[in-house]
Amino acid sequence: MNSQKILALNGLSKTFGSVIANHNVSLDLYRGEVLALLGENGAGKTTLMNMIFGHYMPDSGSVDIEDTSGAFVPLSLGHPQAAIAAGIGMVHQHFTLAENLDALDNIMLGAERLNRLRRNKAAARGKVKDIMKESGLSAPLTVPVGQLTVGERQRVEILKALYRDVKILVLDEPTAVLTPQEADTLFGNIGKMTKNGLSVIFISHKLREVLAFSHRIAVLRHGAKVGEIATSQADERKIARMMVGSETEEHTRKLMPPGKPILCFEKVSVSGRSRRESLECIDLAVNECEILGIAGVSGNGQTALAGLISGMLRPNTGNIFVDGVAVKDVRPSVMVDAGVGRIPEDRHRDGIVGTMSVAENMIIECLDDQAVQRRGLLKWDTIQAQAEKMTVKYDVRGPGIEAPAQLLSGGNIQKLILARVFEAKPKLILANQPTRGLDMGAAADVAKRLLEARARGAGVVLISEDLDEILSLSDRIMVMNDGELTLAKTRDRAELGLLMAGDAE
Amino acid sequence: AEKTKVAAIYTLPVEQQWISRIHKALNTAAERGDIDYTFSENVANTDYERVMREYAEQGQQLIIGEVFGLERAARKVAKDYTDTAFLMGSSFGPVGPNFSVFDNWIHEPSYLTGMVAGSMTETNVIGMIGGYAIPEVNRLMHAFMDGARDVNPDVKFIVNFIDSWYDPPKAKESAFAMIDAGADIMYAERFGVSDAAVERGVKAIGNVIDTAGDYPGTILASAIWHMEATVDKAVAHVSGGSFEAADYGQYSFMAFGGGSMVLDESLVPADVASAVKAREVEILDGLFRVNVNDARPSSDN
Amino acid sequence: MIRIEPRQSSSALMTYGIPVLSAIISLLLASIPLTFSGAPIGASYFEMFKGVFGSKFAFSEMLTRATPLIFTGLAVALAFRARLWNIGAEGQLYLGAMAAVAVGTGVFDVPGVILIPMIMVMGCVAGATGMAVPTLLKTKFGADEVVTTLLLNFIILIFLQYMLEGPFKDPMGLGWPQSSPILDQGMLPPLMDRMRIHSGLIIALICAITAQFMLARSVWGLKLRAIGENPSAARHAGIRVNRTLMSAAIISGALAGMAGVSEVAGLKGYLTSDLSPGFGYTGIVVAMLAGLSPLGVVAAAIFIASVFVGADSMSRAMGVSSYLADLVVSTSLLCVLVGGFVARFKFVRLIQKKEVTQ
Amino acid sequence: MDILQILLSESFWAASLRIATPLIFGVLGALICEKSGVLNLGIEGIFVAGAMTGWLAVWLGAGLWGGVLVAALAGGFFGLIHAVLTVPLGLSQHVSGLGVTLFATSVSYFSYRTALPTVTSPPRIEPFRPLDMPFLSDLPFFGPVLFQQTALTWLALFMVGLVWYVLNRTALGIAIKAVGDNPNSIDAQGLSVYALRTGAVVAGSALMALGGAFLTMSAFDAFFFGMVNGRGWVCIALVIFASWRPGKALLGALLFGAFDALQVRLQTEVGALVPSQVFLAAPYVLSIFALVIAARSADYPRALLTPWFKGQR
Ligand SMILES: Nc1ncnc2c1ncn2[C@@H]1O[C@H](COP(=O)(O)OP(=O)(O)OP(=O)(O)O)[C@@H](O)[C@H]1O
Ligand SMILES: Nc1ncnc2c1ncn2[C@@H]1O[C@H](COP(=O)(O)OP(=O)(O)OP(=O)(O)O)[C@@H](O)[C@H]1O
Ligand SMILES: [Mg+2]
Ligand SMILES: [Mg+2]
Repeated sequence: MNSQKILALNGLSKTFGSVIANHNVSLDLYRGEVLALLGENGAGKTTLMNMIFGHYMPDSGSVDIEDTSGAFVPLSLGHPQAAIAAGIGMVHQHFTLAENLDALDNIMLGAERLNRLRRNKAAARGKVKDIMKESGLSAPLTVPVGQLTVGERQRVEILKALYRDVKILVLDEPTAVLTPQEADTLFGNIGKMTKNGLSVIFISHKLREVLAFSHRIAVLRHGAKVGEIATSQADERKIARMMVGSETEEHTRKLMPPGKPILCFEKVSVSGRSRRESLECIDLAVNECEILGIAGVSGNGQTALAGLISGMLRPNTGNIFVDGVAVKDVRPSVMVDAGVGRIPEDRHRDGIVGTMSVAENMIIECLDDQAVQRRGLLKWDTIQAQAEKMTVKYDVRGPGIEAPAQLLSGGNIQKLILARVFEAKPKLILANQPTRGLDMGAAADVAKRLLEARARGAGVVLISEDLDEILSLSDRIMVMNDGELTLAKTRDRAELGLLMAGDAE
Repeated sequence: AEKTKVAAIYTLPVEQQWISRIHKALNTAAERGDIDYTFSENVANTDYERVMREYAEQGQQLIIGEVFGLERAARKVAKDYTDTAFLMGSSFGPVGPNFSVFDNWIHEPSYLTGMVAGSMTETNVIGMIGGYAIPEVNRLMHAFMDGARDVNPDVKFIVNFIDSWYDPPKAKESAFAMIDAGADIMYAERFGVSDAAVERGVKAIGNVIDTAGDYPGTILASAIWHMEATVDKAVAHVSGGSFEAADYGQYSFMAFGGGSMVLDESLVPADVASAVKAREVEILDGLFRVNVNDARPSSDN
Repeated sequence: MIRIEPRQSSSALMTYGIPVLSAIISLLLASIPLTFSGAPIGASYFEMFKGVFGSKFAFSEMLTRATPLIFTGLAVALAFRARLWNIGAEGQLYLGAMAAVAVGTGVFDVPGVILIPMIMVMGCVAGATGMAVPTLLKTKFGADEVVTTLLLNFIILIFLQYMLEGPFKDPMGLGWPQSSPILDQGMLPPLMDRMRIHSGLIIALICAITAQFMLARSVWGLKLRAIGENPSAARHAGIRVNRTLMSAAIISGALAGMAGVSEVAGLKGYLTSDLSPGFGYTGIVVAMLAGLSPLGVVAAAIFIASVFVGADSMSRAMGVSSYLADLVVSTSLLCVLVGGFVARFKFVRLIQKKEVTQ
Repeated sequence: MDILQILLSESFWAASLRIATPLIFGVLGALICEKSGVLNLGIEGIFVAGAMTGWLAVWLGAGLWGGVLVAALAGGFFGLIHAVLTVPLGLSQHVSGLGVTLFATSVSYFSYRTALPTVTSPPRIEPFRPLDMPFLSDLPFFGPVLFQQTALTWLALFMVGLVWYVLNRTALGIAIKAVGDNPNSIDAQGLSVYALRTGAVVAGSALMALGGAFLTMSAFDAFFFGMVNGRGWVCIALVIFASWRPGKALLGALLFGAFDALQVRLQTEVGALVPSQVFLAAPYVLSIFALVIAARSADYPRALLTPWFKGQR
């Protein structure tokens, strides 16, 4: 590593609607350096990288890059071609592979002129083979990518970037789908390539590999850069603290004796499309008057767990008991009838039908109730009166109960969902990322409601990436990593952070 | 005299053979200054009644068209507009006081063309392609077949209906199939058949219109329909105030000049031509009657 | 650089104004082909107007043409509301018509009070079956219903031709491929003397009002809207997506079948293979024009029928090709499509802000 | 003549290929569009437009190949309308396609009638004639089946090879397949999803139009209303039957052509056991079966019907 700067981000900012994804982020990269970019889910890491690569257009700020002559020039933003031409390669968090093509075609895609009648596949294959040898990454080249394992696909993604003769390689969570051994090999080879002048930015939630393989660490929180540290000076505890921020006050939470179990998982397995969407042989118990916090970096099986509790997914094997009764036909309506209230993770996708009115969204889970319908016709007056009452009670603010729900702000949509869930007096509540994207006030409201439900005797499963939230609300904490659940015996943030990164000793 | 206002309603575009004959006769009358002529083509079945009524409401004096498949509706309209004269191509009879019918009664020239075909086929196989097996098609085919059999008892027919009035590529394919099966003369009831004949170098017999110019060296003879006689008669009756429900079918007979046969002297041997001419005279003199048979014709095997 | 972003909100003016505006623009566009055929523009529009509103007869004819379009438009609108792409209303129409002929031409010689409901029920059942099958193929096998319903149109039409030449063929029809007539007592009563307008229109209007009411006020309607607007949220809320989809399919097919019943037992009296000049396909135009709202369908069907009947009559008066009517109808669909886009999205100019860096 | 005899006759196979030719063009065009992720239901109207404009150009003196070019341009034009509506604007591909069909059809009919207001018989052109190749045309069986077809049939067969070659052996084809599977793969490599899809739809539509042109310039020599008669829709079905492969597309089109040729030949027999409608309907029924099976097939372009917007995740 030498100290020659080759890339500079100058005050990049980006907002999506009301979400500030990046705020005035500046960052430098040096030749031959491996820079790790850390931050909680939603901290804005991917957005920042996408701006370098031209996928997103920054609202403000600029990027400068060293050109072939060694001079420092501004990079034309908003054009992936410009980034590629400048020698930037990016491996995206989500695969950008055409599954109907083989790896070689995927790698060559875009690297060759489209107006040629012939392709030189042999030459390309030779070059890829060389890169494979040099980098130690190998993948079958002649099989359609759809038939490869995720690990192989990940390697194809990296080969794809290296094939374009990159000076700067951006890796967005490259090891999320790799086994630790695969990850080690990958970083070992990347280390070798940096000796030849390659610079690397990689994003990871796994502190172990960050410490082992990076030279420098930059941390983002809520879209802003909160610090940089040389890896030699860092340890896990320090970084974890930088990421999650300073300790905040806990909610005043009365201690309550837990009641009888309200939700039990018995050796439940789900096989999803990938390891991230699968669960293997999970046991779980939630009691009345108890909030069980599930901490973890998203994408470690939380979606599958929530899918099971909300009825969206069916277990392949194992049993689910709600209030002591086995649920045979797992489906949303059965779960609702069994007394499970569900706050979905993606409230726009699963929580509301945006074009339907607030009032309709209030009753959408209890359409068969005699309270809202008679002989298939909605009791409109009752529904409206009820909706008026609930909007007041749960402080749902917006253009009125007749307005389409999509006109509400994110926080008010969440309040609408809370109103729907809590009015049904559920015995069990699934709260999946309930405060994501909410402002302080709205978040506090959610916390208050969850505690009220607990006080009423309900059990709560709280899935969250926000460690503060977990710590302040949960009676017990379990950590989810790689499809497995472990009961945390500690409430220490740093140690929880280590568990979340899969580094439990 | 004041011009008679005539409107025509066609269910197909005016290029279609059958309709083109009516269209031509009306255009001729219009050019002569007898009538004011207006028309609607390609009128969907559903819309036909509306167009009839629209014209009747407009004060058209004579409405001409074809109501095959619309018989009931058309008669209902006529009953509602007794001041308007209707002259409709139809398989059924006239209804008083104002609904007259006509049809392409050119079975006589068809018989004559059959004689030509029967005399000239070498393979003794004649292919016949029709649209739908309806009376107006069937009777011409039967007359043609009678003519051929009268001069050549060994002749065999392959008959096919393409179930469309207007699908030349399909008719052409059908014709190819028959030529492949040995037919050396094609009875061309539809567009497309003569094209196949040209391509395969076999002969064809025309029907309703004279297409000899389009297929030089291919059309041996054609049975041609002339609507002039029918149209002029009807117009005269309307302008004279004497229009009544009647069957105008006879005005398509050869005796009234409604039908005629042309043959290509350069293709048809003189002896055949003279035999046919002789029979033509007999028909005109009323000495020979061509049979009328409306049943669906079928292939010989 | 220009980017397209969804609008946060759409005002009532947008949702109702834009279809109307698109319709007006499409009418104005008709002046281009008019110019080409050398017809005076002003007089042409006047004739068009006269062809629809010029007389009681013209008006009743327009309503007669609108009747099947209301049925097929409703069929398409309800299916599309559930994001079920029913392109097969044309085939379902013929299924309904065939069922009407099967029971209505003499098999049951019963009084009209029994026969008419029987014809309608059988027509609906036949149409519903025609949509239920592709929907089943969709939910069970993932077969795209656009293609299956489209292909079924042809299969049904071929089947119809077979029936018209065989079992249905009118023995009195002199060889024409047409069915025997529906018994007199089986015909839907006409609405006016000397006019073709028949009580099918009343049934269509009742269907539209019912559909509007059921969509807005019934549990079924709410479920249908929910699975159409956001299937994921609907499923999360416990709505059975496939079951609701199937119910939408059945109602949609039944409405298309009613279009066939109304044309056969209301207008023509017997069945031919050219009963419908594409009412099923035009139904799609009608439904889109209506923004998929049932009452909107009535307005759109009347608009399309007016354009068609008006342009048709105008072409007759001005000596312009009658294909103009179809041209205007298709332009209005494209205009409405683009209009719908403008209502939902906005174009944002992205200006790269260069900050002065010292 | 029994079925076996028909099936063995050269004229039957020649007819199958002839009937298949417009379908080959259409199915290849639809295949290109769908490979890039865009369903093009405008095909039926584009056939009509191709048939009308190609014929009209020849009639006005453009020459046969000039007519082919004009037809392709017209097809490309209507394809562009569909592409603009569905690619950057992301509107419903179903509705836009049907809209294009209605529009292209009515524009063609209207212009035909306006250009030729008072014809009593459709004006004819001198169409493509069957090629007479020395020696080859005289071969037994293959002579009549292959070497007495018109140039457009040869063009269609050549197109099968060309489309196969482009899709499987050129960078452009690889990119088209990629954009139909996962547009992000294209975007991530700095290529334009919009340009690729628009280009594919325009090119595919141009090819479709040639199918229409074949009808008026080779199968027949004049333009008729309603002469396309559902052939476009058949192609939509055949693409699925062919599971998006050019070679199988040729096979499917030939199969369809064979059914049709057989149907015509059987109808001339007296007392054929099966009604001719069975043969007419068979290709459609087969296509639905194929769709049921293919819906989960690996060849299904995964991004078909899904609009893609830049910078949205
Ligand atoms: N295209 C987009 N449209 C709308 N919001 C977006 C978009 N991209 C990112 N966001 C939002 O911006 C914020 C930052 O997202 P980003 O993907 O950069 O986070 P991240 O740090 O990469 O998180 P993770 O670790 O989960 O990948 C999030 O709130 C996200 O929802
Ligand atoms: N987000 C989604 N959007 C649309 N469909 C979905 C979604 N998720 C799952 N499905 C599909 O919905 C179907 C099941 O839905 P649901 O259980 O609501 O229907 P159902 O009416 O109960 O059907 P059935 O009676 O056949 O079980 C499954 O085929 C599933 O693949
Ligand atoms: Mg990320
Ligand atoms: Mg189910």
